[in-house]
Amino acid sequence: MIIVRVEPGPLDAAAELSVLAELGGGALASFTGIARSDTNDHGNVTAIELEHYPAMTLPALDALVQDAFARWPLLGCVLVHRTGLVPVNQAIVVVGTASLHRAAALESTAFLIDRLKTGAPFWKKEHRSGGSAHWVEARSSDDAAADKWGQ
Amino acid sequence: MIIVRVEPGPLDAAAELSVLAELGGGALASFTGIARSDTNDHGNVTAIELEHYPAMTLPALDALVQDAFARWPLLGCVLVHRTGLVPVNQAIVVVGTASLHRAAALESTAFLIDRLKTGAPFWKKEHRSGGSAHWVEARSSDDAAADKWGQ
Amino acid sequence: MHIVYFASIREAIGLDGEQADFPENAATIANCVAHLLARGSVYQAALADRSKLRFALDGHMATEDAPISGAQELAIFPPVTGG
Amino acid sequence: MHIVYFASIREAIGLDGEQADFPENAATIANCVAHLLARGSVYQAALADRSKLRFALDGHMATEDAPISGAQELAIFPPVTGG
Repeated sequence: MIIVRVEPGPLDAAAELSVLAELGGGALASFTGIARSDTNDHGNVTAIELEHYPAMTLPALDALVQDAFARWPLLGCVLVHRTGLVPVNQAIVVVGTASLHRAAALESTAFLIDRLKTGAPFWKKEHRSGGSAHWVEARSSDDAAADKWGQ
Repeated sequence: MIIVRVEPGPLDAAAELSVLAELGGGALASFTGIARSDTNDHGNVTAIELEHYPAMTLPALDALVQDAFARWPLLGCVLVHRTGLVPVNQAIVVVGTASLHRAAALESTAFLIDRLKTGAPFWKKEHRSGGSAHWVEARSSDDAAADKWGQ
Repeated sequence: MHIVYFASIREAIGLDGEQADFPENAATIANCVAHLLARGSVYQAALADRSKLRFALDGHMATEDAPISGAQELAIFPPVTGG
Repeated sequence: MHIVYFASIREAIGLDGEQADFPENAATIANCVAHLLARGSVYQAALADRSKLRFALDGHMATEDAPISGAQELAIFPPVTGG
């Protein structure tokens, strides 16, 4: 069971992940990334805008999931990424896997989010309470996290 | 926010984890262990019975959570373990953490379930469709997974 | 000292727990186990595989060589299998 | 060849995408970028920091030295920041 989707509206993490519980696997792992409200000189973050490359996004996410299935014995995978304007405290991305083995579920979930961060065509723009908006800079720590999984 | 509980009744993983979404962290990770129905010469597993050591269980789980907070910058943790008879396809354990950082959430979740498997006083007995019941044997792979986190 | 048993060891001994008064020279968990083995075949069968015995003193995991000094409760059980 | 821009590069160039007919000797992504830079200050500003340019050919991530042979669409964008 593979669910890969781009979601323009609100994302209910628990509902997205619920399908994984019915696959007969003993181990479910998940990661949810949430738009958070940190503060700097430009004010609080009020929303994160997600731009993406529609012609590439689903193929890129699907390739990540296929790679995870090739590396671990998985029974299912859910990978849903929000697009457009995401108010703070709402989910941006939900990743989950089901397996007979807990290490497979935990590791594949970490793999998918690490690789998504550097390999899927999404770009974040922070909207601040002062009215300004700023593109989020990529972090070298994300490259390091993605690289640790090898080829 | 720390929730550590032993639950004699059905365990709703999504409901248990929902509190983690409201802590202002950008990263939530979780693991859910489910009673699964494998088959051998004694028939299908119909339920897993969880025995525990009441005087020790909560202190042991709480010590694991404190250890996780000492190792990673966490905003919250949920650790709920079922006791008694768990029919197949129901959750046995739910672990979740919230952090500003995804590596902290993912690693602490893996740490907690790895250490729980070898350090918390629970014992599983499989009930089979043939009417027999068998204590589950500990696995050396669980010791190895717990040991990889060091002291 | 109070002794409690769990899982397969509880079933093999046929008791959830019992009061045991070990002599003063029973200084470690291993000494206590030796006294239990001296009680006969039920204990000998239940505690036969020493590599599969685990212990806790007053709710803290302990190894066979741990001193029991002052502990109120000794727990004897097989390797845990929760999660 | 169709070119598409995303995020800060899209905003700096002021276009979502455009049709570009590069000469036959523009064999790699780097050659195409050189032709875009030759168009003047808007492109030079948008594409100034080469270390922060990323590319895709027909929806697959590619590096600057990749041959464009036959590709329909070149995408130019900053490092991705999803998830």
